[in-house]
Amino acid sequence: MEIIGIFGDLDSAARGVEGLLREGFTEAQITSLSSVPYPDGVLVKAGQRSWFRWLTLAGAAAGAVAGFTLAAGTAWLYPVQTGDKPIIALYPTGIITFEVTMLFAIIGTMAGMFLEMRLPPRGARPYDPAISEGCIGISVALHAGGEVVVCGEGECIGSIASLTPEEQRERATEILMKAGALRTITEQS
Amino acid sequence: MKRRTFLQLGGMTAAGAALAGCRSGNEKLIPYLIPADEGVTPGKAEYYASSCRFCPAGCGILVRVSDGRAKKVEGNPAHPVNRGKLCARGQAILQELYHPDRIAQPLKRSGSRGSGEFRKISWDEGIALLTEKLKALQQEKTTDRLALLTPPLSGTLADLTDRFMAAFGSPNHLSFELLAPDWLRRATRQAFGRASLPWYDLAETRYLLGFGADFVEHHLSPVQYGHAFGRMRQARDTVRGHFTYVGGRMSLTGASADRWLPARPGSEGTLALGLARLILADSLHDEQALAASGLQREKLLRRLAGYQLTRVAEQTGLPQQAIVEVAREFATTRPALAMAGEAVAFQSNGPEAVRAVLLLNLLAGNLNRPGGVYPAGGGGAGPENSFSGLLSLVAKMRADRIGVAMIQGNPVHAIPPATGFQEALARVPFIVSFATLLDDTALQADLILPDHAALESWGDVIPQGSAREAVVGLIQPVVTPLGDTRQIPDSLLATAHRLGGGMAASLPFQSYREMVKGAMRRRIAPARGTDFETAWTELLRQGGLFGKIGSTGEGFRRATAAAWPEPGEPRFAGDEKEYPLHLQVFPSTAFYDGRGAPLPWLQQLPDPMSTVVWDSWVEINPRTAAELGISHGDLVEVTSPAGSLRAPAVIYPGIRPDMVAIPLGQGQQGGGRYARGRGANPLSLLAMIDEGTEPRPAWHATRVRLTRVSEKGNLVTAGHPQGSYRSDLVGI
Amino acid sequence: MEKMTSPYRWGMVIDLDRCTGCGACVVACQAENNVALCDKKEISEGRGMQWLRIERFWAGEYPDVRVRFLPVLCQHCHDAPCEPVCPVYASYHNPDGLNGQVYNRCVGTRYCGNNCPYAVRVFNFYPHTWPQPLDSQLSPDITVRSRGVMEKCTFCVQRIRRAKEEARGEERVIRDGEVQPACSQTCPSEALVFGNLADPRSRVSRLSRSPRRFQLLEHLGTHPSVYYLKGGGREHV
Amino acid sequence: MSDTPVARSATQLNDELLSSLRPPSRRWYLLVLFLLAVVAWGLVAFTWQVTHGMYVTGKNRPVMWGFYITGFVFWVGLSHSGTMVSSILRLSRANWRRPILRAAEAMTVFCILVAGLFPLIHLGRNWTFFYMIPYPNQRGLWPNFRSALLWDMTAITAYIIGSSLFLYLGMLPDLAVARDRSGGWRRKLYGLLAMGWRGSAHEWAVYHRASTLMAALIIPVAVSVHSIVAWDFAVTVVPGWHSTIFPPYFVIGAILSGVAAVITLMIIIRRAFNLEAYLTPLHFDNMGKLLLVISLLWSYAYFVEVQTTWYAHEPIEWEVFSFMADTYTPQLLLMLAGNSVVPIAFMCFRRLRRSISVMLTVSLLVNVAMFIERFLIIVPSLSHKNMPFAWGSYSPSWVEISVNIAAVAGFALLFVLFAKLFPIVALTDVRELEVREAEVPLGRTRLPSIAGKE
Repeated sequence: MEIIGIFGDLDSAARGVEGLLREGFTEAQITSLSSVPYPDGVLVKAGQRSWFRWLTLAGAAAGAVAGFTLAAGTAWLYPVQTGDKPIIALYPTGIITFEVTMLFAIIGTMAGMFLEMRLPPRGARPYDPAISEGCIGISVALHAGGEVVVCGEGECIGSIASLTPEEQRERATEILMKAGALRTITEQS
Repeated sequence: MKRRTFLQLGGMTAAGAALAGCRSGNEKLIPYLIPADEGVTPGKAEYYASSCRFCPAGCGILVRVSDGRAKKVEGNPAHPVNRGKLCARGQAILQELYHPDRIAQPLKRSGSRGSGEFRKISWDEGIALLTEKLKALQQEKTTDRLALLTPPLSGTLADLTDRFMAAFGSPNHLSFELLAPDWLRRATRQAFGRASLPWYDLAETRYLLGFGADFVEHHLSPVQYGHAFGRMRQARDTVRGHFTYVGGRMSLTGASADRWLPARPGSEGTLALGLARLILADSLHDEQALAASGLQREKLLRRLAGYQLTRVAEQTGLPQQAIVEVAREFATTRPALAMAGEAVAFQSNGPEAVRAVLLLNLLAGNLNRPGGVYPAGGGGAGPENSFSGLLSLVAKMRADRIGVAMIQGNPVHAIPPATGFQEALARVPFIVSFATLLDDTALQADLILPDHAALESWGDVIPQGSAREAVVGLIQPVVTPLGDTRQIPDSLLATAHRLGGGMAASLPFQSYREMVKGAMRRRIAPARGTDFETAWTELLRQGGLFGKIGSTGEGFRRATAAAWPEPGEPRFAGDEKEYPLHLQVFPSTAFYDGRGAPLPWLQQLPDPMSTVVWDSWVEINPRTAAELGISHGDLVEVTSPAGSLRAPAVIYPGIRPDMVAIPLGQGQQGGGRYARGRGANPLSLLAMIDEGTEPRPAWHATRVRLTRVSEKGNLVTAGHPQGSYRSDLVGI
Repeated sequence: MEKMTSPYRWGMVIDLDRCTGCGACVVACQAENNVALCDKKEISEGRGMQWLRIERFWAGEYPDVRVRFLPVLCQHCHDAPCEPVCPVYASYHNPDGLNGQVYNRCVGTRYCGNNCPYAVRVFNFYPHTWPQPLDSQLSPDITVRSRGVMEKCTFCVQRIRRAKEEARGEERVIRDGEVQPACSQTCPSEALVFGNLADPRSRVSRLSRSPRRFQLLEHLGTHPSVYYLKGGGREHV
Repeated sequence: MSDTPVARSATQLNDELLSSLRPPSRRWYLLVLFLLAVVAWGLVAFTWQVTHGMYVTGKNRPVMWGFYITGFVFWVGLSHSGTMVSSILRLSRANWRRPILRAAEAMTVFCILVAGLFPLIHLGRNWTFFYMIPYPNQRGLWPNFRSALLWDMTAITAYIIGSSLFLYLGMLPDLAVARDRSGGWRRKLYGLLAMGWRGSAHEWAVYHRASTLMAALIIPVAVSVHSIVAWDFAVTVVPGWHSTIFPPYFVIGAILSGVAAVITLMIIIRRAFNLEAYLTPLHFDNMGKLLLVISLLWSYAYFVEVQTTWYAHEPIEWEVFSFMADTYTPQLLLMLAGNSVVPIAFMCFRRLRRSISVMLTVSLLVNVAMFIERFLIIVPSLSHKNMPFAWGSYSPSWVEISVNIAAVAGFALLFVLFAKLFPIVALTDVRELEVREAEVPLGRTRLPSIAGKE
């Protein structure tokens, strides 16, 4: 269950985030939606390590293999003498290998990026077109509820986690509105 | 891996072959699908021996025939004349056979002469028409009003025509050809007492001194001498034959020379005698040879007193140094050989000049010696001045004393108009042509009885001046005739039979084939009496009768009665002021005297010297061109006292600045789609020269004027004009 | 990857001292290989189709002029620049050292034509036809090339193939002089000699060792199968 | 909707920058029609060639390549605009790049698409082009990867895909904006392409890493593409082609024409969509400097090539050069003026760099000169190859000229359509900058504060 508060300006949005954190919501639950990127920490901290570059690498590797097979493999399967060049010639094979490597690396990057962004999403997610007009959304992913206070990963989930999702929603809404949200949207589920 | 590789390659090439099949239509593929006609093995090629009659050399050919179609003409390795080699023209006779514009059946003129309007008629009508005309002559008891014009004939055809004319009762059989070597026959008789063409042992000689003898293009026997030339150069381990060429224009032959002496036109004879004098003066001559022919050095020197170096150098326009060197080289390099060619013979002083050149052979003592001069086999006596024959016939035609003219070949195009032949012919009431294409002569004809192509014909040729031993080449049909045509002898036979009476009696042959066979039977009768048929098949298989008849014993020796050669000052038509340039019309490698022009392969063959294709051209020395403001490819007008023509200019470093040269053969009104209206015919420029009493075929004795018309000469050369001077870039 | 081996390495020696430039070889080639007829326009555009040309060079000034003839045909280079540049293997090297051209693979990039330093590759810019009955002369052994493909001298590969079949039938190798391309077969002065360079005793091998021998554009390192023998003129007497 | 300053300025920015997406005017339709007509004419010419044969071109022996390959090299060169400009600038964090990113990247894609057509057009048997595509086939052979043409094919394919993805990547956030502001089929289209982008902090973080990486990846590809095009010539034994400096020389040439083309484009877009506020003289000034540098590099490379030829004086090489200099003197001079003298002379002056008209003239001149340069590299060398007897010459036929003109029209058409369909100015990048440059009070004044790093 997710709730988004739409803010008209940066400061109020930031206030909203702080309010939520004070209430006991965690950084991990909160993220910002904006049509322009803000440096990390201006609103929320999304600074976790990114892994999609590994796909770039994987793509490159696959490309290298594919390229080499294409150039050298086919020449080897169907050896035709041309101009006293070796059947598997070093430079041409290298060139083809390079090109295919780069191609696959690029494709790998794109694929990896979308995978890591988890785009396209499964099912509809709450959103407000106003975000494109410069408004800022603060989204809170609510707890399933009924949890006891747990500490882990450096921070403790506040007592808020023990409330029912419905109460969590009310709290969050209240905080966001107080911080100056124009309105809030809740995931219909 | 290896085997696999091979298979793949096999696959590829096989693909190519398969495509070959379907691409070239039914030739290959279809016969496999449909049961082949008997005697035709699909795709399998047969070779048939025959002879080339394109020029008098009479080379032996093998024709590759596949699926009943002639595919390629190659030289006959067994033939002593050309030893399996063949020139460009000889190979192109295929296109005479398959020419798209061939006359497929007899034609009767329906429009005015030259209009080219003809009506198709049957052979019956054709022969009937001819016989009717001839009968008319017979009835009027004016059988001498029949004229027969042919190129010089040999073998059975000569026999047949002689009989025909004799039986009919007309003396007017003219065998004339612009390039016929009559002049040489005559000179040899006068100098060496035998009316036989010389056969030069080029291959064995060590020093060749050529006076305009263009044996690579056309002189006597191009293939034979081309082959000999190759051997002269490089067939002997330590010896490389040296070649000096004398002539105002560097011909294709001259291009192969080590030294070029661009002597002033008409001065060649003087040069020859000048050389003779130098040789005798330094007594470098062959004493025995001189003695044998009853000559003394002193007497000769006295006779040659007029030819001291300074005068010769002045007349020929050559540096004294060069003359002296050549004299010494020629005399000291034995065996040495001197050849005279058309460029010399067709001057006003031609006959004397030629004899002067032959004299050099005498001094070098190379008569009947290896590397020297022998009497050519077979030829024997032949016409020595058919030119005067031509003129008298022209006179007769002018005087309306010719009623019927039967013409083989294309004289209307290949005879200089200055002789008056063309107008005179126009006065002949009935002209019969045997042309295979609507050539210039056929266009003037009233009746056309189309001849077979060479590859459809029977016959025999006795090569003229092509071999030392006598050779009889056989011509046999290699394909079934394409159209409803007949070869000339059969037409004549048919006519004779229809005329009946004496004619039929004198020519009692069913067909020309039978006649040829009979002639051969007589020839080999002494050799072997038994079973002629097998011998005949064998002869057909090998292409003729070779080396069986040895050359008739005695060789050349000086004719004691011979008049001493005194080549006087050459005379030229046209005043030097008005016409500053000498004109040389030369037979081009491709077209010979014009008979090559209808064949696309030859039109497309870049002229070896000018690399021009599909056209005529005028060769001009760069200096002269610069003076006249003419550049490569400009359209120029050449004017002579006799006429004028226009052709593109070719800047030609290998020609005297006071000369221009134009190739023969183009400028035909007819001759099929490939020749029609292409280029210009330089013969129209030639003027007549009377030397003393008798007129002479002085085709190189006309002066011309040159003017630039425009830059649009539409000249096409295979070679890049500038690139042709950059041999440095390819390092040759 | 081992190379394909063959008892033959076809080659030619052209003796420039024998060559008279008569042009017999040019017509022979055209007759043998179904080389298209090209009209004046076509040739004027530099689109002539002849596989073999005789180059004529002028040297010197009148009266010391010399002419040099240089018959140029496909040099069948061992290290042929035209082969590797073909994207579709239409131009390839066959086991006999011939520089093969597979017409039906050719897509017509004309890259080979550019990269041939001898400019002996001709391209079918025009669709070529033979008016009846001239087409009767077309040889059934060779494809008639369609427009848009590259073609060139093949050393008369069809003759070589025929000779090979005969030789195979008799279980022997082809004898020296047994197979000849049309050009050398007809050359009157025997300036063109064809044979097996792999056989040191063949006439062509012996001639190729002549002190007069040189190769065209040797500095490019194409290693042609065609050797020329210097000739023409006083300097070689 | 909201009355906060940020929001207002954002909306207004969106309105202005997405103005190009508004329903097309009559002028736009006329333009498209005109371009379509030209392209159609090109198709007619090409069909004529396919049905008649290569003889309708000016090509011959020895000049077997002509205007088509010239066009090919030229367009490949142009295609270096986007990738080079945008990715180099992206990596070098030059903020002024932002408004022109999109145009440049789109241009790259369309140029390379056009370029890719030429090798196919110039085939003798175009209908068998697929022989060159590597796939298991009945013909029993794969293409020959030892041929530079196959390198071309691979490289260009890679470049087409790569640059398209690069373009798409750059557009992703803008597409989201466009989605939110449009309706109907456009909304569907943008929604689909935006992939449900919400601009969450996480998405942005990944997005930035990805685009930096892509920029880094696309550059070597771009360089390799034009090096390979250069190798088409450099690996041959043709005098004047066989030269080691060709790859770098070609790449520099490519960037030169690319930069010039971007400038031209900036000017046009600026006019067409009245974006004067966003494409300021500052941008032209910077592009001018870039042009100056590249032009200097080009001059250097050209000088090196010529002077080595001149000094070594290898006969045939020199023959080719002097032939080119003699036969094509005016073209040669125009090329030198357009690629070297004029750009260097003019781009030295700030005032000229900031004058739109000057920039337009210079940038156009540069590309005319670049086309000539390609021509002068290809044709003279072929005209005077090693065998002087077989020298020739070349002049393009109406078919070749038509096809080349149609190529320009085709490119323009693609671009015009693109501009109508997609945000032609990198909206987000611009707004990001605006946001970053939010003015903060300092004492009695307000100063722009550039917040954070990129």
